[in-house]
Amino acid sequence: MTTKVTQFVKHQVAHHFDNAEHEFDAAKLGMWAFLIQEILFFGGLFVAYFIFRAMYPAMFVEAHHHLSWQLGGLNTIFLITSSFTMAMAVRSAQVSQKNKLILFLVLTFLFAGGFMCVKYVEYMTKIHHGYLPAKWFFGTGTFDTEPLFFGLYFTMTGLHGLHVLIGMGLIAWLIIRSNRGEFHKDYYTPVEMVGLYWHLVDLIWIFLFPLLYLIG
Amino acid sequence: MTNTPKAEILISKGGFWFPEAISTQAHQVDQIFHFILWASIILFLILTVVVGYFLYKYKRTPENTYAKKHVTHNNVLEITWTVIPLVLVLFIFYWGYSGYLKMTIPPANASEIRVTGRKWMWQFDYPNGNKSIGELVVPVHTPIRLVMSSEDVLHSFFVPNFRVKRDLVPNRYTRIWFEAKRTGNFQIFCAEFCGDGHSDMMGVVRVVTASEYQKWLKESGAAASEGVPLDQLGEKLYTSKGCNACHSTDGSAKVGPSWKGIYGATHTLASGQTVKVDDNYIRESMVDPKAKVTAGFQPVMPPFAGLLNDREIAGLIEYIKKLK
Amino acid sequence: MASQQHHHHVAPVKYYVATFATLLALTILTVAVAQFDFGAMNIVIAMGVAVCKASLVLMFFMGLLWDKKINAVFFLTGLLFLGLFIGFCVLDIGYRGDTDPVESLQYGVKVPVRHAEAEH
Amino acid sequence: MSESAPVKDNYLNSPKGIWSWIYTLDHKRIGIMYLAAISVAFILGGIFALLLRLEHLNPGPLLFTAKQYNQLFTLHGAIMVFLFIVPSIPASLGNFILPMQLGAKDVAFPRLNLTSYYIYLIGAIFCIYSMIAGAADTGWTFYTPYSSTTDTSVISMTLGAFILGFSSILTGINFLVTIHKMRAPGMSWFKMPLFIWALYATAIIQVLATPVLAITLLLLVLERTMNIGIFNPALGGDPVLFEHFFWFYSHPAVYIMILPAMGVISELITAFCKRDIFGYKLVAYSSIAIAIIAFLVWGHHLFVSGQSDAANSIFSLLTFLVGIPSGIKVFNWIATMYKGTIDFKTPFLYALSFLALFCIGGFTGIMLGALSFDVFAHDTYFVVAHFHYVMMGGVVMAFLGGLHYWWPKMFGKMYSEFWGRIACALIFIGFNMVFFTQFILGSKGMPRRYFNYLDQYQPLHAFSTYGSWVLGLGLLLVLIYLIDSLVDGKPAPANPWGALTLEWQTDSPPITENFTHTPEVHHGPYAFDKVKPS
Repeated sequence: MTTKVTQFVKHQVAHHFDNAEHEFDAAKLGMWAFLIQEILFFGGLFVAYFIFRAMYPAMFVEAHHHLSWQLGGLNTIFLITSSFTMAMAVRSAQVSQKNKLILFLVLTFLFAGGFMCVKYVEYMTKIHHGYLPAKWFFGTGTFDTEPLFFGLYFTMTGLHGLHVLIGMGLIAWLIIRSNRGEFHKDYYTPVEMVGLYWHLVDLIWIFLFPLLYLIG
Repeated sequence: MTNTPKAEILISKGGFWFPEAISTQAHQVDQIFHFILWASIILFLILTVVVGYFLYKYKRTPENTYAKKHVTHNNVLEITWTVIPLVLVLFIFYWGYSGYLKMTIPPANASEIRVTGRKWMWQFDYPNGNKSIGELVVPVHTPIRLVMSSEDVLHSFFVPNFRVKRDLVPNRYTRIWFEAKRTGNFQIFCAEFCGDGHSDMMGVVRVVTASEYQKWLKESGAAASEGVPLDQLGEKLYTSKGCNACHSTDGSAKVGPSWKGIYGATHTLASGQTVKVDDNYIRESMVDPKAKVTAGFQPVMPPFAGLLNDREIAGLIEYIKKLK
Repeated sequence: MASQQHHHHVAPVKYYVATFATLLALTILTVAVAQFDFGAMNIVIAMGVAVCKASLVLMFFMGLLWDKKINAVFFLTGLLFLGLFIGFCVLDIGYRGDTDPVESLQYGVKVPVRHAEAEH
Repeated sequence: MSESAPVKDNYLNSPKGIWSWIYTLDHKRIGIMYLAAISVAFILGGIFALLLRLEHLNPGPLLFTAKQYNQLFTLHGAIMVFLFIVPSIPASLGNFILPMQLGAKDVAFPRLNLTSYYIYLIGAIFCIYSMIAGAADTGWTFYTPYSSTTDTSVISMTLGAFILGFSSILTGINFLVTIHKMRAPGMSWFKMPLFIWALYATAIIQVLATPVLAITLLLLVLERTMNIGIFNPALGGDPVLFEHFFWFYSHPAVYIMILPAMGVISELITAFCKRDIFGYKLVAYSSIAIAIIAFLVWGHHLFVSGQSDAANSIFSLLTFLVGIPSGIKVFNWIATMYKGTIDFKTPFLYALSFLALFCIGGFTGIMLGALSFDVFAHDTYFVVAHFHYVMMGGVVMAFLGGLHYWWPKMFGKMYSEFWGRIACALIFIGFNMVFFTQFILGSKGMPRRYFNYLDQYQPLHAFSTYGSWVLGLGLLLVLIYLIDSLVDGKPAPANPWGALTLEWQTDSPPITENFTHTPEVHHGPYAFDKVKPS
C-alpha cells in the first residue's frame, strides 16, 4: 500500500488537553458515558416489553407470528456484518491504511442501508395487513390486547431504526473526512467513537431480534 | 357541591395536627406521627443549641482570626451518628410497616361496598343493588370493605377522619377498609389530580346505626319508590343521583344547563340544529347525553343508562316540568 | 507527540474474523433453537445466546478487553441500574394482589379487535 | 465602573462583541449565560407561585377558573423543576467553578457544553410555546390516563422536558469526564473540593436517570399520537407503570437538585469557619451513597397508587436508608464549626438557613417514608410542604449562598453585605410563613392541587399567602441588589473570603485561560492548618 503518496492531515490537539493521548482517553470515556445513557434509554422499552410479556404471554406468542423471522434473521446478519466491517475500519484507521478504511466504511454504510430496506419491507407488510398500534389497528387477532404488541414493536424497532439512520449519517461524514486523509495512526478518535456507537446499535438489535421475532 | 348532609368540620375537631380519629385503625397514623415529631423536635433542639453555642463561642474576633485546632476526624462520633439514626429509622420502618398492614388488610367479616370513581363524582353500589351518588351510607362498628375502580382517569378515595386513601385505577380494583367508631357525617376528598372538577369531587360518609342502615337500604331501594308521586320521586332523585352537582334549578348555568324553565323551550345544539326540549329529548339526554349536547356546554355528562329505571326517568321529567 | 503512541492496542485481524464467525454461528443457533418450543425455557435460552453475542461484540469489536478498566466500569454500572429498574418494576407488577387477590386482576379491556373467527 | 485601576482584560471583556458570547466555548461564559437563563425561569416560576397563592386567599374562584388554576400549577411545577432547579447549581455555578476548582483550563468537551446550553434554550422555547398554546393542565407529573386524554398542549410540554433532559445528560457527561481526566497535577480524588464530589455524584445520576425520563415522555407522546396503549388501561396497558417510569427518573432528579446544594454548603461552611471539614471522606462518600440509593427508593411515590404491598414495604425500608447519608452530612457540617473562626457573611447565613430548613425537610421525609403515615399524608399539603422545605429551603438557599460566595469571582464586584443579610432574613421568615402552615394544612387533610377548598381551611391558606408576599419581596431584593452590584459594586479582591480552593488562586474575574500557569496541588482543599493565613 503506497502510504507515502497519500499524505495525512496533522491533527491539532485542543488547547485544554495536555496531549493527544489525554484527548483520546477523555473522548472515549465521554463516549462510554453516552453509551450507558443509550442503554438506559432503550432499557425503558425493554422493561415495558418484559412486563407486558409477563402479563399477556399467550397474546405475545400469537401476535409475533405476524412477524417474519426470516427477514429479522436477515437483518441480524446485515447488522453483524456491518459491525464487523466497522471494527475492521477502526483497525485500518489505527494502522493508517486509508483505502481500506474507506472501503470498510462504505461496506458498513451499504449493510446499514440493506438493513433499512429490509425494515421498510417489513413495515409495509405490517401496515398493509393492519397490524399497527391501536389507533389504526385493523388486523385480526384472538386477543383484545393485540395492538399492545404492535405498539411495542413499532416503538422499539422504529427507535432502533432511527438510531441506525443517525449511524449511517455519521458514517457518511466519516467517509468524507477519511477521503481528506484526516484519520491515521496518530488521530482516529472520530472513527473509534462512531464505531463504538455503531456497535451499540448492533448490540441493541442483538437483543431486539430474539425478543420480538423468536418468542417461539 | 351535592347538598348531601354537611360533613363535620375537619380543622377544629381533633388534636392540633390531625382531624378527629373516627376509624379504629386511625391511631396507627397518629401515634407514629407524634413519635417522629417529638423525636425530630428533640434532635432539632439539640442541634440548634450546639450550633448556637459554636456560633457564639467561635465567632471571628480580632484575636480569634484563624482556627487553632483542626479536629478533622473522630471515629467514635462518626459511628454514633450513623448507627443510632440507622437503628432509629429501622424501628420507625417496622412500626410504619406493621401499622400499614393492619390498616390495609381487611378483616374477613367486612361487608363489601363497590365504589366507582368517575369524572368528578363518587358512585356507591350496595350489596342489595342500591346505588347512591356522592353519599356513602355505612353502619357504625362494622368493618366495611370498599372495592373501588375508576371509569376514566385516576382518582383517589380519601377520608381524612378514617385515615384511609387509595387510588382508583381504571380497569383494575383496589380496596380499602375501615370501621367507624361513632356515627356522623365525614368528608370524602378526591386526592389524585383528575381534571377541572378535581376539587369538586367531594362526598360524605354518613355513618348511621345498624338499624337505621337497614331501614335506609330498604327505604331508598328501587322498590320503595312505588308509592311516591312522580314529581316528588324526581325531586328526591335530583339530589340522590347527583344531578344537582351539574344542573341547577334556579336558572344559573353550572357544568350543565339549568333545569329552570327548560321544559318546552327550544335549545340550539353544539351541532347548530335546534331541538324542542320534550320528554324524548330529556330521556335521550339522560340515557345517552353525548347524542345532543346543548351549545356552550362540555360533553362531560356520564350516561345514566342502567342507573335509572323508567319510573325514575319519568319522575325526573315530571320534576323538570314542574320547574317553571 | 508520537512518542507514546504505541499504547493503543491494535488487535490482529484474526480476532475480528473469529468474533464475526462466532456471532454468525450464534445467530443461526438462536434461530434454530427457536423452532422448537421449550416452554418457559425459550426466553432463557434466547437471552443466554443474546448475552453471549453481546459480550463478544463488547469485548472484541468495542475493545473493552484491552481498554482502560474505567470504561468497563461505566458500562457495568449502566447495566446494574437497568437491572434495578427491571427488578423493582417486577417486584410491583408481579406481586400485585399479594395481600388481597381482588387487586391483582385486570378486567374489561375494550379494544375494537376483529376476532379471527368472526372475520372469515 | 469605578475607574480606579485600568481594567485588566478578563474572560468578561477580552473577546469583545455579542458574537464572541454566542459562539463562546469558555465554560465561564456558558456558566453566566446559564445563570441568566435560569434566573428568568426562576422569576417566571416565582410569579406563577405568587399567583397560585393569591388564588388561595379565599375558597371561591378569585382570579382564575378551575382549568386555568390547573394549568398554572402545572406550569409552576414544570418550569421550576425542568427549567430552574435541575440545571440551577450544576449548569450555572458548576459550569463556572468546576474547571477552576480542578485547576483545568476548561471542561473536557467545550463544544458539547455550548450545545447543551442551546439544547436548553430550545427546550425552553417548547415549554413557552406550550404555555401560550393552551398550557398543559396535568401537573408536572403528567400522570396517564389523564395526560393522554386531556385536550391541552401536553405534547409540546413533554417534548420541551424531553429536550431539556438531553441538556442535563450532556452536562452530566461533560462533568464526569472532566472530573476523571482534567484534574490539576497532584490533585488526587481525596484532594478535590467537596463541591466536585457532589457534582460527580450528580453527574452519575444525570447520566443514568435522565434517559428514562426521555423514554417515558416519548412513550407519552406516542400514547397521545399513535395510541400505542402501554399506559392506556382500556387497551391493556397500566397507568401505574407510567408512574414507575416517571418516578424512576424523578426521584433521582430530586437528588440531582439537592446534591450540588450539599456541595455548595460544604464549601461555604469550611470557607467561613476557616477550618478543615470534619470527616472529609465520609462527606465525600455520602454524596456517592446518596447517588446510588437514590435509584432504589422511587416507589415511595406510589404507596397508595395500587402498588403491591411487597413493593410498598421494600421501598419504604430503602427510603429510610437514603436518609442516613444526608444525616451524616449535616452532623459533619455542624462538627466543622467546632473551634473554627466563624464569619457571619451572607453566604454563611444562607448556609445556616439551609441547615435549619433542610433538617425540617429531612425529618418530614422520614415521616412520609413510614407507610402508615404516608397513606394519610400522600397527595396532601403535607407533601407539598415537605418537598418545598427540601427544594426551596435546601436547594434555593444553597444556590443563593453559592451565588453570593462566588459573585466576586464571577463578576469581580462585591455585593452589598447589608442588603444581603436583610434579604436572607426576609426569605427565611417568609419561607417559614408560607410552608410551615402548609404542614398543618396537610395534616388537617387538605388535598393538594385543589382549586377551591372547604371554608374551614381559609385562615391557614390566607396566612400562607401573606407569607408568600414576604418571600417574594425577599427574593426580589436579592435580584435588585445583585444587579446593582454589577453596576456600582466595589471591585472584588482575588480572594475576598480567604478560602484555599483553586478558584480563589487566580484573580477575579479570571482570565479566559483561568490560570496563568497550571496550579500544583500539595494539600487538601481546606487545609487551613497547613497554610498560615496572613
